[in-house]
Amino acid sequence: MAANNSSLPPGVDKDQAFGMAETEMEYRVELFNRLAQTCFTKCVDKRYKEGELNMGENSCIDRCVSKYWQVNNLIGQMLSAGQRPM
Amino acid sequence: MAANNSSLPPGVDKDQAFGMAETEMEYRVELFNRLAQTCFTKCVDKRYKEGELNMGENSCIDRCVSKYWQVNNLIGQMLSAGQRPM
Amino acid sequence: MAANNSSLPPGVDKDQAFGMAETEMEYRVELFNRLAQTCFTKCVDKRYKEGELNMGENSCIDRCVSKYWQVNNLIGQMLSAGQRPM
Amino acid sequence: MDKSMLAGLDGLPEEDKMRMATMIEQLQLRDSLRMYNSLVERCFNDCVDNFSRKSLQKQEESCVMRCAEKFLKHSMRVGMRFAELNQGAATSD
Amino acid sequence: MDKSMLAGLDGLPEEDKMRMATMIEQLQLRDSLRMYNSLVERCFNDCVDNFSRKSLQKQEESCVMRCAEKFLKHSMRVGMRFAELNQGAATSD
Amino acid sequence: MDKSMLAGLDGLPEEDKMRMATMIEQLQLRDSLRMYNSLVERCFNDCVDNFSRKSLQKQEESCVMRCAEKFLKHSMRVGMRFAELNQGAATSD
Repeated sequence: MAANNSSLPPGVDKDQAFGMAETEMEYRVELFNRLAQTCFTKCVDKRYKEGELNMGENSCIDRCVSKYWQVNNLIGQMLSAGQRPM
Repeated sequence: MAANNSSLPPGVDKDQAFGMAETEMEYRVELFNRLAQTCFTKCVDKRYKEGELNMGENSCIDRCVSKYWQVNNLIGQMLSAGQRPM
Repeated sequence: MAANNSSLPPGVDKDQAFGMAETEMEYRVELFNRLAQTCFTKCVDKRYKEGELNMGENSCIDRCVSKYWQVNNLIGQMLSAGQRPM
Repeated sequence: MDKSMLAGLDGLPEEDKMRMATMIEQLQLRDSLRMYNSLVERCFNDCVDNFSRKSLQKQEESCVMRCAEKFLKHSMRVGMRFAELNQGAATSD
Repeated sequence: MDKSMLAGLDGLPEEDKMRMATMIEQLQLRDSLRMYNSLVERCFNDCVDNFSRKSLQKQEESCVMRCAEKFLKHSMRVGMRFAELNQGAATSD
Repeated sequence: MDKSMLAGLDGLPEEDKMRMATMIEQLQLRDSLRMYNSLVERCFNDCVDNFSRKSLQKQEESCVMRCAEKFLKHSMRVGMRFAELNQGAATSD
């Protein structure tokens, strides 16, 4: 993807590169956390009758993760297509 | 506002000044984000029948921003008046 | 608790120690903030008829803080007991 | 709150202005990624409620698109109003 | 969680204690600005629901003031209880 | 978003890889503490609603335990699915 991945692009110093990498990782962590919180709320019965996830909850979780991922991609495409609206 | 804005106040070194500036900017970003999320929730119809904001939503948004700003100032004044309650 | 608290454990340099201390403090601040927000929501009447907390609210707050603390400990114990599930 | 925080950095050498610019850039990047995450969460929450299938249905997809479009337009409008109020506050200082 | 994290910084030179103090100060400033933001959001949400006008009405204003007052008193009380529990936990260590 | 951000750090000297590893470790520690905080908040919210007593009742305690257990199992499952999707996205690049 990057032509010269053994050296930094000109004008970007090391601290900046580390800062960007950190921001990128924070983004992924936040994506995962929001997805997990959202799917727990949508799929898991709040009465907590038992500590195990039942079959219905498990398949709901799988589908929820899949759909969340698709929504993430959909909005990502929309944002990169319309870079700088106005 | 500051008498000597061409040099830092004594006892504050450069790293501290940058840290304070960063904190201040984070505050403004957070204020904007909370305001935007709140007014979206209060003013925009969740059924999303169309991608455009209609007239009712637009005027609701303008008033919502204005009122949020006033609440922000009101509480800010209250907090600075009663510095260190107790 | 730490045998040699006058020097850093081997392999941990100073920046790392500061980073860990910062993370630890952020954790405590977040714990306090979540507890405060949660107990306000559970105990304080949203109609805000007056600026004072009444007796019922005050005792609710005390019990809420106590119970939140217990839940925090309970889950903490559970997590440290089952370190690395799977 | 205290507008003089930033003012304290005026008149500093070129090197510090560069450092400032980098910091602002990082904050903006971080903020736009957070906005993206919260937009996804909101539109998912408002548009997707049926988990009998694994893939997004057509009407869910179009709901998500309109939700995101509305949110972006909303953000721009709020940004304009916010800037006006900030300016008003600055001149009335 | 692990209380020894902080203990590891005892007995360090003066310079490091200064650095620590600066860090704590920054965290406190950041935290109080966040608290301010969340207080504004909460009181706005609970007190303002009518958008037929642009300016805050008298009863909205007094609702906001009482809300903020209650929240601050609440925070102080929670802070006291929290400190007691922290101390109790420390002595029972 | 831009996967090349991380790629830009490939081929760097050992010293930078160490710095990277430290950064990742710190992020993980911070994230797990946040997860802990949000787990406590959620299970408290869902399980504790009665404040006529100061100490946690038996049925509240068991509700909290099951809630935490469910959440951890949920997180592991989501983590697995998330990793699969991430890999799929990487290979289809």
